[in-house]
Amino acid sequence: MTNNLIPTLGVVTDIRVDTPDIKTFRVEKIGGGKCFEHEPGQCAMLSIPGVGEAMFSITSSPTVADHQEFSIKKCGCLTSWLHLMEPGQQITIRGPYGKPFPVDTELKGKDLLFIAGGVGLAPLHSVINYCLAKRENYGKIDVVYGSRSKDDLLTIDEIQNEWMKPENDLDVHLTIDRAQEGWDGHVGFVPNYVTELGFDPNKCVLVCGPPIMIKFVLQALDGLGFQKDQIYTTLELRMKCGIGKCGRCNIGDKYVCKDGPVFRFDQLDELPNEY
Amino acid sequence: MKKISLNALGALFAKIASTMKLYAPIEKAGQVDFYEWNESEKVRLDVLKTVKSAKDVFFPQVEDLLKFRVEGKSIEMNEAPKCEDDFVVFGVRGCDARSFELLDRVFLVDPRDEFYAARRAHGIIVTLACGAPEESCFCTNFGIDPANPGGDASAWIVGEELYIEPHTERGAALIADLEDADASSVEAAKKEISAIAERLPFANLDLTGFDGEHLMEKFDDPAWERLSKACLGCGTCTFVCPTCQCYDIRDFDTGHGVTRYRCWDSCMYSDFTLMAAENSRHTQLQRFRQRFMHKLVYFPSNNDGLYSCVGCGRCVAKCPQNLNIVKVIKALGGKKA
Amino acid sequence: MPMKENWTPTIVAFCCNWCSYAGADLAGSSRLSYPANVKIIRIPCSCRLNPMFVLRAFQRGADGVILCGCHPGDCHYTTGNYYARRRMTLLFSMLDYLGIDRRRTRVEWVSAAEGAKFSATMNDFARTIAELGENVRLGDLRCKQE
Amino acid sequence: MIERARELLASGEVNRVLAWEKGENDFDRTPAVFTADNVDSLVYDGLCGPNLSKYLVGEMEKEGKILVFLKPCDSYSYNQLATEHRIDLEKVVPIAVGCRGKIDVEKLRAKGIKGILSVTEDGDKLLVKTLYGDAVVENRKEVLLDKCLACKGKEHVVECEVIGESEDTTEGDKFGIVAKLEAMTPDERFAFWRGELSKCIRCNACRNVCPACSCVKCVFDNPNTGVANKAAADDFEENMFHIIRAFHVAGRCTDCGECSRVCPQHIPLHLLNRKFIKDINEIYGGYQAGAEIGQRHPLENFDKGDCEPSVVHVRGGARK
Repeated sequence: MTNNLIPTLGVVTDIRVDTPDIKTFRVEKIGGGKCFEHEPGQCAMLSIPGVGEAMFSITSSPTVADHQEFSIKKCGCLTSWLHLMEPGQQITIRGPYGKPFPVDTELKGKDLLFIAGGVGLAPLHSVINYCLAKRENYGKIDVVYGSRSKDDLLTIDEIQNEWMKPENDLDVHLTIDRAQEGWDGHVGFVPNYVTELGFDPNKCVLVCGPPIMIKFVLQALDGLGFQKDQIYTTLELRMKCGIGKCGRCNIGDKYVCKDGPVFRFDQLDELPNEY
Repeated sequence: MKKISLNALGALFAKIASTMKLYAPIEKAGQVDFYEWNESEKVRLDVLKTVKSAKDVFFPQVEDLLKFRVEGKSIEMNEAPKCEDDFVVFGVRGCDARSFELLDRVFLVDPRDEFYAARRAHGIIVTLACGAPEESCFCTNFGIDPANPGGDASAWIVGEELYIEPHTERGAALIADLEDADASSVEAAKKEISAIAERLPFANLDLTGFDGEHLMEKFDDPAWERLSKACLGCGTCTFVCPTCQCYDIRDFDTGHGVTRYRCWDSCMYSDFTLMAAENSRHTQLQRFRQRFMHKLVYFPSNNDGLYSCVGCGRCVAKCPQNLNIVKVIKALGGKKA
Repeated sequence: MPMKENWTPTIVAFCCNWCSYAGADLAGSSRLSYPANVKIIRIPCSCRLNPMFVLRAFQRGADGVILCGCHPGDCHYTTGNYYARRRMTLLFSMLDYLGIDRRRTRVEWVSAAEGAKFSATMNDFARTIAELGENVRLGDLRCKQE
Repeated sequence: MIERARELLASGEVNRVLAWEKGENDFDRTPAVFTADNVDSLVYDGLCGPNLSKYLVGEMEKEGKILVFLKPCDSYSYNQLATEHRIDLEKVVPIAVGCRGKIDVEKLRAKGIKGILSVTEDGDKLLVKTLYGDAVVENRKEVLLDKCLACKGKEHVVECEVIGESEDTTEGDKFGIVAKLEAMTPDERFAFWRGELSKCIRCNACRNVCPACSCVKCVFDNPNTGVANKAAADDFEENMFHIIRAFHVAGRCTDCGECSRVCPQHIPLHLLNRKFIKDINEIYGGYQAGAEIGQRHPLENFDKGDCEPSVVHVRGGARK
């Protein structure tokens, strides 16, 4: 019988520097292979003994056979430690936690629109790659991705070299907040860009980013005629146990770790605004 | 039904303690709590409520989860041992006995908590009827009968005798050697308890409207502002509560390894939901509301209408500024339904 | 708790950067000996010594804690050690009040020129602590198990 | 009092009133902020133990003036908070109210009175109604809060309007118990404090109620201090929390006794604070925190002729 609070050991086999404050960590079981199977949008608890444990969304697609990746922004105590790590470091990992995006049910066969801001691409990254791997299951796919500057765009190499391949039939719309030398793409905030691009309101939308961006993206989508039951997001709150028992990550009677982190906006509307 | 003279209880305790651990309400430095029994301890079955509830026995305030040893880049991990031996908790009141069932609904549902599950499987509960309920008691609102407290065996104090009725085999085995008794005096005692229970000041609270259906209505009630005004944000109510189960997991660096332990946490604390970047409940009003919403709305919404309160009244008696769940129920309950 | 075999006391000496740390340095360069189990922690001024530091030294296995600073009147920051003096007086008194042996805590003023005093003080303090035995009243069991 | 509060609210001099209201039990008294709408539910009697001054810190962010009622001992906390600039005197209208000592319901319970429904004062007598019949306490002094037995006197130290008469309820020497502890052997003292402190459940009520503990973020809540924790995992952490709590308020503690009043485990926390006060008085000369606004307290002050810390080795207290 497995004990849910006891993690397994993992080893960080590769660390990629994505932006000045985001690194992507590749985690494998000791001896190689994935620590566990997961679905797109799920999370895992990573920890360094003596520092702490925290929940991170899994960035890599379930279709990647031999490892999992986590894109992590340096913002607190544990993440600062993670950023100091070198490859070969062992960490502890437990999961997967939470409900995934409904990629094989509600989203199947639909046109998809992904909207991400900053490190908010991390959880969607997993979904996008999953959709690309099972491309035939989905209609048109668009990605709107923005960040503060061109240096803060996550996995830009992958976006340009893999996602944008013509055979993927995937449109990526990049934007940065302020004009910058060496950037000839779009400049402006994500919500405004979404309005400018003017999407067809029969798509399903998956959105993740800072709360303020989400708020305005919702307004923009509303303006385009989208309904709340077409829009999904993934939330983050303080978590300790990951199994709906420690009592901190609830929004109303739902626990983000167990009933989330993926919520549809019509579900969120029925819950208190405490996130 | 068996009986034993109160004077002879020490011998019964000694006999139980010779084969397994025994927890009972014991007085230390003037206060009574559940501690492990030994011959030098002073058992206080006459005290109605221990300061902390009996949940400590199954869900201790601090418990180790695992130990790490870090060397260079590698980590060695050892899981803390789980409870493997039977033990007895003696003198649990009806409210606390019910609280274990509520905790089960949190810790034993999938994915279950193995540390708690192990203790639950090994614990034998001997309950004790409440001879003299206090003004703060309101357990009857939640369908708890202080005269029939349940558990593996129940006990009643009548005069100088303790009567015990086993409900399970494990309960019966504990008291097999005691002399048989006639139940009639216990029946009289039960009637007396029930009569007092009906006269309790908080005996008839109106709980209509506290359910998942009215979640947003209760959440948005303007009364929270006034109710939470005096809240100090201390954790007294949560730590004396038999059903509060929130916990924290922390690491302690001992200098030669790392111990990961779990300890009680309180939703009243400002850092309860604090993350690196933000805090989802940043005012005391939100935290105060969370505690009562959880007990009266969120929990029943997820657990077939069962409230996460057993009416033990500890928070009523212990809150430094006399805020409590009864006040909340009265302020928000009943109306509109 | 039974005394461990081969137990030697662990002593934490908080030394101010300007006088006492230099005093310790002088003791070393003058080849005056002081016990090897004295762990010196350099602090910018004796008044940097947060009472928490003293407690945490005990938590993590110190058997005695000593603070060394500039002589009163000679503080690099003019008055730091006067404040430290009041604080430590009250803290030590409180520890005593809680039943923790008052001989486990000490303050000595050691100037940069007093290498000999530093060495003598440490030797004397180490001897006192050795006589008192292991600190069991203000330690953290988790740090002791091994 | 209600009259005066209503007058000040009506004149617009204040827009809210900080006082006490009745709680769910007849004898419960809860601090509350009133406006003109509900000021009639304001209560002041022998059960109003809570010290209101700390609530002023939170009220300072709001617009307009607030009226606060201060008992004589609360006025010390008020001054101390004003000294520390935690309350803005421009935004507060204090009114002093008389106090004859406040009743401790826990002490009634300790007398074996169970199922208390109400407590009524009748001169020096207390009439107690319970589920199990009525009881009478002949002299209310038997059941006063511990803090009232070390009363700081009937004078208010804030210059303001006074309503009602006060009484000094001191019983004996307030440092008596401290002195008794000091006279014990270290082993006895250690056993005493271990017994008391091991009851601590780390609910932080003592800290949160304390008018001197007004840090925005406590060291014990700040993960970066390395000592933050939610529960005392062993004896050391219990000791550390209580030593540091008392030390952080040393010199600023007015001995208002709230820490002991709120402790759910009845740990005599004020004996730690009072030890510091006694030491300060004996070593650095008599000092009462909060006696006036703008005082410099003994730990932010010094004298070149101060004694050395080794004084601890020679003064007071039984040797082993």
